[in-house]
Amino acid sequence: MDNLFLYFGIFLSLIMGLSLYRALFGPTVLDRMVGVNAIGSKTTALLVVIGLLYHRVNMFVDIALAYAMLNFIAVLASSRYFQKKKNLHEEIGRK
Amino acid sequence: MNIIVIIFLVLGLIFFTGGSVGIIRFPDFYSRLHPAGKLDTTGLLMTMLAAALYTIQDFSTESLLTGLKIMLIVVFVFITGPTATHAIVDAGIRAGLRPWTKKEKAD
Amino acid sequence: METIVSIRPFLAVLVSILAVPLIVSTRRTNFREGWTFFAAFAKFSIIASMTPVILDGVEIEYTIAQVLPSVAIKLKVDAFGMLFALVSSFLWIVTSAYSIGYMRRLKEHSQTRYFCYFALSLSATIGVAFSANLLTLYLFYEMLSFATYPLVTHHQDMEGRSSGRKYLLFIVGSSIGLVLPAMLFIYHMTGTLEFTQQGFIAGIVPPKLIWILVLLFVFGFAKAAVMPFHSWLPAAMVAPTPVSALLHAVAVVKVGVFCILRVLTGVFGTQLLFSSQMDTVVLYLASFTIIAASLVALSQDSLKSRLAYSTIGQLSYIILGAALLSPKGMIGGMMHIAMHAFGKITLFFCAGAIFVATGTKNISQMVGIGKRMPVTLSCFFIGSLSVIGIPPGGGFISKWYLILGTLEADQRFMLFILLSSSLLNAAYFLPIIYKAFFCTPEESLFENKIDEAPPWCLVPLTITAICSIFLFFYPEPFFSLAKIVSVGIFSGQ
Amino acid sequence: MVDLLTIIISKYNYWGYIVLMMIGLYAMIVKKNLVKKIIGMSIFQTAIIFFYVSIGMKKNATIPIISHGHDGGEHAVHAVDFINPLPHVLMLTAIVVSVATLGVALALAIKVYQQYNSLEEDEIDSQIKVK
Amino acid sequence: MIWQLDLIILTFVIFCGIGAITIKDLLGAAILFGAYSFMMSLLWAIMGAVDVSFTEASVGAGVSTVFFVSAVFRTTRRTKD
Amino acid sequence: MKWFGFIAVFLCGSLFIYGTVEFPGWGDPLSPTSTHVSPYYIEKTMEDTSVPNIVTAVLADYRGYDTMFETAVIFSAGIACLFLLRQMKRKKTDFRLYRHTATGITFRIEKGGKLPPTAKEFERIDGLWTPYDLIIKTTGRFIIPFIQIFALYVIAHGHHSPGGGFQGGVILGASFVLFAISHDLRSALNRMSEKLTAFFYTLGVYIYAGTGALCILLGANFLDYSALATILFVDPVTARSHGILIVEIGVGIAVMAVMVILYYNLVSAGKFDEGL
Amino acid sequence: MSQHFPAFIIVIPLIAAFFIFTAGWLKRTYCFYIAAVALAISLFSSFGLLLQVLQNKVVVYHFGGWSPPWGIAYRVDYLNGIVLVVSAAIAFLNLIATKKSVEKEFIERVGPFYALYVLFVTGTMGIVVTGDAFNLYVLLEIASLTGYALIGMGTEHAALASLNYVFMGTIGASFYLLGIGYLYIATGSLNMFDIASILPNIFQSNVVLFAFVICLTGLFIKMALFPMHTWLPNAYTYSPSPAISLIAPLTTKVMVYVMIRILLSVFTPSFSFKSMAVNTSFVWLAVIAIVVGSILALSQQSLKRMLSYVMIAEIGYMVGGFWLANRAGITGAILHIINDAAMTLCVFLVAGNILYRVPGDSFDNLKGLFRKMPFSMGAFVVGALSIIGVPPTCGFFSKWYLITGGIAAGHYGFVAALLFSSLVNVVLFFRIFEIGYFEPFGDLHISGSMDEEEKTFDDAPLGMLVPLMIVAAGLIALGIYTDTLVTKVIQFAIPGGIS
Amino acid sequence: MGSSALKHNSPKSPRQTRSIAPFLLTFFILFGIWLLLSGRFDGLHISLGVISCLIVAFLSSDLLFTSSETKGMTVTWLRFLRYIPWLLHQVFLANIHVLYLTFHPRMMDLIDPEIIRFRSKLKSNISLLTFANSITLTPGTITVYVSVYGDFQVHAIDKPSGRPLPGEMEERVGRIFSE
Repeated sequence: MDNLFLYFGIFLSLIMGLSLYRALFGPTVLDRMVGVNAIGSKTTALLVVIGLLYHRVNMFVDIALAYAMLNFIAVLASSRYFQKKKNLHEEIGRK
Repeated sequence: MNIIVIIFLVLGLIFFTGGSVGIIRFPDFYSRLHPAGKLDTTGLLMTMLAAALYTIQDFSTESLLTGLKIMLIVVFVFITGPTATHAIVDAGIRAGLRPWTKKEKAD
Repeated sequence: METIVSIRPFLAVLVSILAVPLIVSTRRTNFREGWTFFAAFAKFSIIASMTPVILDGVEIEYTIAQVLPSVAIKLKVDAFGMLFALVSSFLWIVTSAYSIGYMRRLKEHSQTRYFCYFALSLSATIGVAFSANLLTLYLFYEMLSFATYPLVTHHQDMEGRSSGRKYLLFIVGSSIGLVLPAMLFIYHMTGTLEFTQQGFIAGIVPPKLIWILVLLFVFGFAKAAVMPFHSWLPAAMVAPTPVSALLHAVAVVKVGVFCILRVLTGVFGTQLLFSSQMDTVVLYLASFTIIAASLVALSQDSLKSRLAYSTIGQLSYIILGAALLSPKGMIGGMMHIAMHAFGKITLFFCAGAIFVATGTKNISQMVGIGKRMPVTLSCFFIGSLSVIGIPPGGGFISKWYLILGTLEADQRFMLFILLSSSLLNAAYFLPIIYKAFFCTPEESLFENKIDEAPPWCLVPLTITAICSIFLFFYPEPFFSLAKIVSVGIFSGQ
Repeated sequence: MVDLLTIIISKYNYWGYIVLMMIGLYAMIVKKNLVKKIIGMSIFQTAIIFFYVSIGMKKNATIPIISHGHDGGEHAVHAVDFINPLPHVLMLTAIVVSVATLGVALALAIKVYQQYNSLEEDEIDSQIKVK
Repeated sequence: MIWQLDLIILTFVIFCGIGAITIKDLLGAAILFGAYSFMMSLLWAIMGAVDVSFTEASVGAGVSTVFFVSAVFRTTRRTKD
Repeated sequence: MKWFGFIAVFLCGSLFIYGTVEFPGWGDPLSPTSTHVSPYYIEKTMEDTSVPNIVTAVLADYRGYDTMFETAVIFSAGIACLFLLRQMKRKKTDFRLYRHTATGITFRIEKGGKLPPTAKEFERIDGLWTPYDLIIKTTGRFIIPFIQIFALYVIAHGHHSPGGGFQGGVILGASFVLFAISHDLRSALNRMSEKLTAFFYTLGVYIYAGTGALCILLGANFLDYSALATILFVDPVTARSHGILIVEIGVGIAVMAVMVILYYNLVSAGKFDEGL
Repeated sequence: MSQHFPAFIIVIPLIAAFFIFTAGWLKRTYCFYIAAVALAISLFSSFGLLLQVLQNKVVVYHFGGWSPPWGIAYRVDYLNGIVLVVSAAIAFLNLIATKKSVEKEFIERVGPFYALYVLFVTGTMGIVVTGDAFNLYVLLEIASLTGYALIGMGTEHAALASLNYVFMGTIGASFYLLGIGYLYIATGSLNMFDIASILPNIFQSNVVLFAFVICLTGLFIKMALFPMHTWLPNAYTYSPSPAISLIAPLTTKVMVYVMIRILLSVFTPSFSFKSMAVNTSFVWLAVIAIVVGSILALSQQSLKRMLSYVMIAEIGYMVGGFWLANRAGITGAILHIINDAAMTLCVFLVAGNILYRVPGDSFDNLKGLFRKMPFSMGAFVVGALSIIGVPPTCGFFSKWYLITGGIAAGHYGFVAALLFSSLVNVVLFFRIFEIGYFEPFGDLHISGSMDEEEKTFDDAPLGMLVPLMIVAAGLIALGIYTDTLVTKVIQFAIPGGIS
Repeated sequence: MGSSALKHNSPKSPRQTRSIAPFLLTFFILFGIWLLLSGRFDGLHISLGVISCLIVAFLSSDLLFTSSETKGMTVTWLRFLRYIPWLLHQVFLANIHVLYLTFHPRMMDLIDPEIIRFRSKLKSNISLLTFANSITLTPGTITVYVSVYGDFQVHAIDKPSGRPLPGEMEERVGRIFSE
């Protein structure tokens, strides 16, 4: 079973690479945000899987929980940026 | 029990893969959000279910609580995930990013 | 040699430092100068009170602070130091009086500062005179350099600024660049810096290094104005005349010479100098300076510059006297410190008095001035006699001993130098006298009436002139001190 | 071949930290943008934290929280069974420090921007020179 | 110790780091730095440093990205390198 | 410059990699790190402090002094940010914007104009104001209490599971940050004002340092929690455990407050008016 | 209570910092008094500690009651005893001396300022007193963070300078941390003396060598030794004057202390001074630092910037002196830490006083200062003489030891550099004296009168002058009591193996 | 119109006038969560939990519930629970749809993104949120913007996904909150 989880983890992390591709090469910032958000959810899953691999999932679940709660603060903050400064590429001059 | 766990894991994996492949393949930012925002959420649900089931296999109060906590993660993700997705979409609209449509492509 | 511990030397150093806050805090000019006088008298009386003890061949010691292992800031009064201290502290009194007249008459600014730094310089001078080791010597030497800087640049104009720069460059540069490493090297090799009668580095420092060390010291004490390092002195003449008088005829330059003598005898020792033949080197350096300076002096039109170059030459007499390494030469050198001091200060005072009275600085403009300022110019005449070495000027005695010394050391060439230099001295002083008294100016530049400098100026210069003559007849205290020194140094031979 | 693999497995983590550290260092040396530099600084600090955590790693050991009641009752604790906790402790502090530094650095960057209206060092330099 | 996972994530982390310093947009860099922080946290979890991982998770996800974004918000996104 | 930097970094890196040659292998259980000091912690923590989480025990007790300074670092970062950015003197702008909350109409009141009554129907906004986003706001409202309780749980359970003061504090702080993001900075400031925050972060460090000082007053060394046994009415080992809890709470409060103040400062560039 | 002195030194200011911050909300004037009381206690405790050290040799304090290597221990011996007293005294004196100018410069921010101030002192003193390598890092960060903030509030380009300082400082501190990590890998311990006891068995190890190099690199950056000095001049020039007269005397000097501590107590002399080639190259580095620092100082046009470059040269003195690896050299280095701290304080306080009265510190603004502020400039002269190295000020004596060390080690390059730097310092400071002395009074000689003196007199307030005078007097006192210092304290601070 | 819904938009929500009911409710919910999280039932931890819950309830009870929303809470919750399985079912179905799209080789031909606008009948914040999140969760559609009046903008990835809106889901959500 451990091996299964391990392979699952490895596969998951490889999949994470795909999201990372979007985060790294995403043409716009928003694409990067999508990629990072996806990485976040996979990270949560991976944390639990690592807990399973250590047989101490009760310890890791707190981290994952914290992650699930906090992950979206960053996304939220970045999206609020666009609500306040309504432009994708250029910079409006500071008043 | 293990079989169920494995099934869930594999399902989770499929959803995750779908999500990741989706955000690579889809043509524009808005459509990418569809797989990213929720195939991932579902994948997480599956994975967590598997983990929770696996955890409560050797039954005790503690493992039960751990399993419940794992499910709590899912609950939170179900609340925050769509919100995050929505926030990103909102940002995209406000940033003035035009959604990709078939019509444009046809033009 | 007996030694007693007493705080008196420290007091002698300290008294003028203590006067500084008093001088600063008093607003009334009379009180301020009163304090200066008070300090000067106190200093002189403290020093004088030690004289009998020294004359008995006893030394006085006082340790101020132990600053390095085996090296302390320590004062020691011996005959040599005593001689120098006596001269300078006595002349301070006189100069104070003269300063009052000079400064007030010319309405100089910042007189408070002037008197402060004067007092500080004197402290440093006495400190140098009484230093018991090289470190203390260095300490007070530097202190003197910095304390005289504001005096030299008193006028705070561009000329003062540039000469101040020159002054510092030569004095501080050489002391940090040359003396300090030499001193550190000696300390490193020997572990001590205490002056002794016979020197303490013989046998410890390899002979090759002796050469370097001696040269480092001789040039490093740039206040002695040995020839390549002399040019600060004429530059420093921009200072008010009392400063030039006391500091650049007595305190500062004599400190330089004193330091060289002190180091040559107290650190190296005569025997070492002799055996390493450094004496010859120093002799030639000194003689070169003597002749060159005298020649330059001939060409100077500014009175103070001429005096300055004269000073440069005369200082090297003293070094020459010491470097002869003969008892008589040594006595001559020592005596010359005193004799030249009295003579030269008179000359400077006179130059100042002329400036005060007429505003003239250049010799060419002094034609016929003797009729207007007879007292001043008479004193000038006495002073020049002393410097040239003609009786009844005190300088004759020292020169006499110097000549005896050359004979004793069998240095004929030096004899020749001395004599020719005296001729040169005469050549640059006597024409001034001649012009002043016996020529009548073409235009009536000066009205034919007596118009001397104010009494505060006149009296001091008269006193020094009288002293100069007096010393010819009664050189006793200085002579006996010099003798003690000479005996102490050469007793080992 | 096996040896090589062993070496790689036993050392690559340290190499990883070096690579990360160098990325951070490179950013701090070469990049002209102040926020980029701050990011580089954070990466640099993270790399060192990573290094410490790697030190603390122990094979076949579990996380440094003693489980109790799980297997019933207290039993002897063997040091071999637990990952070295000390580096973790140190790195908690280091993370805190890096957050604190990050905060201050960003505050300064904002201040700089308010002053020069730019975050590029070369632009700021030319502004300074003009004045 | 799960070295396979560790190796993969480490590679990603390095890519992420390189990305964060090369992207010509500060907001993007800040966001990528967030991703970097996520993965770092994972890496530490893999190495058994749960407390460190927890801290990095809360800091990276909770505050440090937000700090970056707010700083970028108050300054500019423009960068030349 | 780029290439120079790259080459320098590359050389430096190669040197470092050469330095790793003699490292003990990664995860080697026999390396000096694993055999010298740390075994003591692992084996003795339960006896000494009855705290299963060794990291917490070492953090707050064995090396509690470090942690005190860690808190002080955070504290100084908070003050530093405040000191650097906070604009104490408000620049008087020419106009103020108010929004009538019921209708969404924005009023622009020129200088000298009559300000609206500070009733709750009006709120002050500035030029960057954007309409509220219902979803984000409501989600924020719902999730914040849970984040907070989770944060407190993390602080309280640092003994038994990963976590502790710092992590809990950050999460707690993040919950306020979330509030500020999902609502706006003014309402966050109404909820958690600047002074309150300042009070909290001094309080946090007071708790930590005060515990240590209390130990001195009770006759033990600084931060020797076993001395607390006399006032907590427990045995010294439990006293250590409780002492750890107390200082963790202090750390949590301080960290929370500092994170909040840092965010406030950064996001409003010290003006405390409008943020993300 | 006296057994808790090591804790008091650090903890009292720390707690006071929190109090100050709270008190700042109530009434601004409280801040200063709390800070003063805290630092006074700290000073008192450190003095008490020094006395204890003089009696019992070494004072050890276990925090949390855990003995090292498990807990954190403070260990006060001769080396840090004296540095401690000096830092505490400097912090206290500067606090008193800058009260007025803080009130002027940070009207609204007095509370945070004093809190940061006291925290900075806490950090610095902690660095000095700690016996734990990692604890040192944390304290270092406290000191740095507060330092960044204090500097960042300065004038002109302060924020940028401070940001650069943040970058360099972080690299430095991180390198130090990394070095500690390498040591930890090799030994498994963090306590300095525990490490020292383990290290001899593994001296040949590559890891130890790397730890050594990395630690040193970090410390060099932190102390701004020549090639890594770039952060210092800007940071010090633009920083607010009350802060800089605290930071300048303490930061770099304490880092030199850390270097000495790490190399003597952790790596032990037998490792540090193992290879002559290394020592010599470090001394040459110091020589370059001295020469370059001096030359760069010559080309500066403002007071604080010039002083910063002078400080870079001074750092070269200490580093070079230490790496001479003989008794005289190390004595000189330790002595110079103390002396340089004192004289830096003096000159920067004067710079603060000048800035209090004059709009800027560029040389054009210094004209006529001797007339305007004679007391401050008097103190400046003393400080300058000390930096030049004129007896009996303290600077001379440390230079003395350094040069004798250089001669004893046969390193004449170092000796020459020291002398060169002294000469350059003469030029530097006399240039300022000239400006202050000559500039506006070019023609006063003619029209000068006493009245004008009275009118232009405008020295800093008494509250700023008195501490300055104490510092200036202290420079001379330090010089005079050098031997006491050396024979009673410093000579025991150097391990016996070094001759 | 929706003045009750707008109440929370005001940052100065009337904290002093809040009733005890939401406070208690919050407290108990939080305490339940605490127990779940904690898993320790000794005195110390329970008391810590009580204290923590009190703190959080004090801090945030006005966030979680306002007095207007506490009425009939239990029934709502129960109905909400009944809604979840349906939602999950929908989510699962829709997920499979998107998955199919993702892996379809000619994906570009299948998708046809568009933005759908409609007005919902729902009024309260909570129901709007639930509806919006449900829309977002069911793949193929993402809520782009919701105004407080219930104006929805939804981004749909293809025609079949967007067609059922608002439809059944809105009714179900409305039923939960009895609107």
